[in-house]
Amino acid sequence: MNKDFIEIRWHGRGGQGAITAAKIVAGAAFISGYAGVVMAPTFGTERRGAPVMTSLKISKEKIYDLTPIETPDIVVVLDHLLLKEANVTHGLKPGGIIVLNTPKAHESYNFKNFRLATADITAISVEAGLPHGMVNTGIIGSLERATNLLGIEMLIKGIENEFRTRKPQKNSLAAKIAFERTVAGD
Amino acid sequence: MGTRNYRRKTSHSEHGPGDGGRTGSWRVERPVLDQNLCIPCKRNKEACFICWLFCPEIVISRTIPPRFDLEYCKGCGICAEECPTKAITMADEAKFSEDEKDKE
Amino acid sequence: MQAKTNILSLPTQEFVHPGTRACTGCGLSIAYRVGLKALGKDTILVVPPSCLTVLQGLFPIASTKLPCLNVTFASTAAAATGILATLKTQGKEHITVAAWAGDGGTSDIGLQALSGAAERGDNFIYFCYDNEGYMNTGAQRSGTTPIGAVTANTPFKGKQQQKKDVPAIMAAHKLSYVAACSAAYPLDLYDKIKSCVNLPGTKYFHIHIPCPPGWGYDPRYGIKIGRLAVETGYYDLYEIVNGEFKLTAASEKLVEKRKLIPVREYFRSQSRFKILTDAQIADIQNQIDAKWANYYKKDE
Amino acid sequence: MHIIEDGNSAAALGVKLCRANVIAAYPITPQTPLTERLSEYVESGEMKAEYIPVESEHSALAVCIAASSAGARVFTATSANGLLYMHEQVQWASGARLPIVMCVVNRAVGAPWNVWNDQQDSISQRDTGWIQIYCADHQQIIDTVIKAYWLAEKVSIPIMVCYDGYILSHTYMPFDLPDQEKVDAFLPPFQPEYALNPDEPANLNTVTLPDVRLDVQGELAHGYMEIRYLLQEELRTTLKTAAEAEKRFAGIFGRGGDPYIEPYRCDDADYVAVGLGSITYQLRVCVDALRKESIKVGVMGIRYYRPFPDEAIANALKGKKGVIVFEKAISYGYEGALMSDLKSALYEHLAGTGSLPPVQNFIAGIGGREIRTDDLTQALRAAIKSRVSKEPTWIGLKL
Repeated sequence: MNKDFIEIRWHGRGGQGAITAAKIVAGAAFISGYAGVVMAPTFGTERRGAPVMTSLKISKEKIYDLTPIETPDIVVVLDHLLLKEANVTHGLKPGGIIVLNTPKAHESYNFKNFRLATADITAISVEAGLPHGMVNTGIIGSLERATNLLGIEMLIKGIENEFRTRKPQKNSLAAKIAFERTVAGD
Repeated sequence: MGTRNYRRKTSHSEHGPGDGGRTGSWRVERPVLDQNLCIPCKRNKEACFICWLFCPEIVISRTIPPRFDLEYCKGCGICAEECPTKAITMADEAKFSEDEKDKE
Repeated sequence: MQAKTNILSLPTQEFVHPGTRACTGCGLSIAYRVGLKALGKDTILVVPPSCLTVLQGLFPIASTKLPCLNVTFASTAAAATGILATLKTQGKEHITVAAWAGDGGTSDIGLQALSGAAERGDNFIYFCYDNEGYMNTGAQRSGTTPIGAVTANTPFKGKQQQKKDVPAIMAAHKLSYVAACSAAYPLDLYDKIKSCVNLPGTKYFHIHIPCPPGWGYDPRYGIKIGRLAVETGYYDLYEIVNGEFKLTAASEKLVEKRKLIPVREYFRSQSRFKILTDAQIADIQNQIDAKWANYYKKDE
Repeated sequence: MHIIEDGNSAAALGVKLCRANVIAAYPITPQTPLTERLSEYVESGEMKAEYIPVESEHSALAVCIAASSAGARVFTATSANGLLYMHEQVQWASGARLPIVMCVVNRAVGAPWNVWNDQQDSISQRDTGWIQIYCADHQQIIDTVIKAYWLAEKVSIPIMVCYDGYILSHTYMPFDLPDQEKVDAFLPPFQPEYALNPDEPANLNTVTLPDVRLDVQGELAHGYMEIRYLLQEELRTTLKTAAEAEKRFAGIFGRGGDPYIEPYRCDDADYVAVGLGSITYQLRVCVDALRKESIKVGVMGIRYYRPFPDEAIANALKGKKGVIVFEKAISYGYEGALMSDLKSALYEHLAGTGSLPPVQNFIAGIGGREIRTDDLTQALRAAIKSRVSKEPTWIGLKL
């Protein structure tokens, strides 16, 4: 992976907080020295529960191209059921990374040419004390485990800052546990 | 003479009388007061002033006797119609000579 | 309750200059003149295009001695809101904001903005001067033109529809104050304005305005005709204070008298009603009688 | 301090920093997050202002017109059909010479309904006597809002700050949030020439005659034509005042430059792409790609569309082998409005000099049709190679 310019596509459902998760990663990236950070949700009418996508581009230089990501380096999937509804690997670069929230075992998936990282974020988040279904902070821990991109400390700080008025400790705990438990393949 | 130095860039009006010009010229009849019938005149004290109240043009003074500002009076005749003692009558404007008109 | 104002106690200070462009015998001139006396110096006016625009004068001369913002036809009440908002930020809430719009500017094109402001409860007084048509553009029908009136665009058959009851629409906004007034009863208008200035939210005034060219009568009879509208029970003077309906002035007295002048007299005083047939007049008379029977019943 | 927020937040933060007194808005996608933000600032007490949730866009601008006439610094924002619904008020605001700042979050207009980006809404308001400034990123949005208040109040002309819906309004990117103290130093409180007040009564926007007329002091006052002429004259001189605003801003904030145009790799370029808004930044990517193919091309973003910086544009394009205009709007029945304006500027300043460049026109992204960067590069490459068409060419059309 070219670490000067990284494209991450997030797949979630309306109301699941994929935008917030992408925003936290964007913030951490900017502080880490990525001058160019652009995060763009799918444009249009957002409806709770419907599949949504968010693009996150991270670059060492200012980004002038705001068009949606066509060939992501990484895709983050907040709900394993989306695998049936959306072509999450569309355009994913060969050797690209899939970060997947799933209760199923890592071995039960077979993505040729891609590297898969899985964790049961839904369960982990409940364990961390978050309401059921709140997975957007936990998944950040998995992303970091799979990519080694920004360092978990930086992301934890970002989470606690974003959620400073809404259970910052529980949210960061979810990310920490997810970071520990994520199963990442080669 | 132009208006370049006029102080406003917008339509910014300041108030003053006679925006419509000397509206007295609109008149075809003019009000004439008979002080012998006019209530405040007869009593020589503030009273009635119905003509003052209903004058649309604010050309009747609230005085004894009430006076008509013929510069602006349009001659609608409401004062004559509303006067409870018929002290005001409307007289054909043509009866008044040009000289007399200029004096007003 | 404050003492009723009479002619002698009515303030002598005038806020309108003589020599306006209003038509000879204009009923609006009377209502406006007395209305401004009640509002007083600390007032900012808002006016959409209407006869009042002409009455107020052409640039650079104004007939009105109060500050006034001329606004687009549909935006009167919203503009009042804007001035109010500014006065709030300036700490000048003692200044009254008063909108004066015609019946077209109120009942037709301005209704949305008025409803919006009333729903928000913006604290200003809205005056609809109702000469029952687009008189400034040559007397076309409006939402408040009465049934049977010939106008420039109902030229032969007369208007076929009922007059829109704007005060009732405004009362449905649960305003603190709604009043129906007439240019023929200026002191009633004066007292009503004085009584509501300190009430909260939007206050709505509907003022019946005789119009010599639009209604077709000799200018000298303007007050008589305005009075006839009330004394026939055709147009009622009332106020609705916090939801409480009450007839006022001459209309209140009619309840005591239990006697109305036949509405035919009102219709026959104006050429715009010339096409009304006896049967139509009888029909309208029945409606008036039914309305008043209701008033009498409430009085018992 | 740098923050990462969406474009609507950048605009809202700018308005807050400018200490607007009265805000009125009606919701329309994609403007809504901007005005929601402002209502949060006002309700939480972070911002001392009156927020009026009006019942229509027509009323939104009515509130601003009246509030501004009474001396308040005002703000509103809208998009698409909301702007079209305002149109009467838009004309009124400039005729009344009120320094209103309005964000136009550019969106396609109906029919048919479409909530996505193009610029037909603001372009269709070109001739309303407003200043129109287009932004290409969030830094420009927040900085332009701040500069706009200073400029609008200096010249008594309202300003539309335009930025692309979704592409900028809903996209997050980092930008510098100016310090309040610096903004206060840049932008003094609004001091109107006249504000409605009972101690100095004036009747504003009264009927004004075709000819001049004496006022109550016996001085000759303008007719309607003089008032309208002055709007035109002062819009033209606004170009100079805009340069002053830019210099002043740069002095305090350390950023800014040419206020009218934003050239990129234009100096040695044979060909220059021209546009308004975010597409001009996207074109930088195309230019970089073509430069690698040794094609000498640059891109020039036009910041001020009205007043039109004709001279600056003509000077920048003088002697080029070709100019290619990319637009997200069209003057139906002819060509892109910017295309026509640009051609007339070139004709005015360069006709007969032998350095008048040929001009071509592309229409792109109508109704939010994705403008793929590769397609844009390809269009540019084709236009450089030879004249594509006499008529405007629509990029990505799937007929």
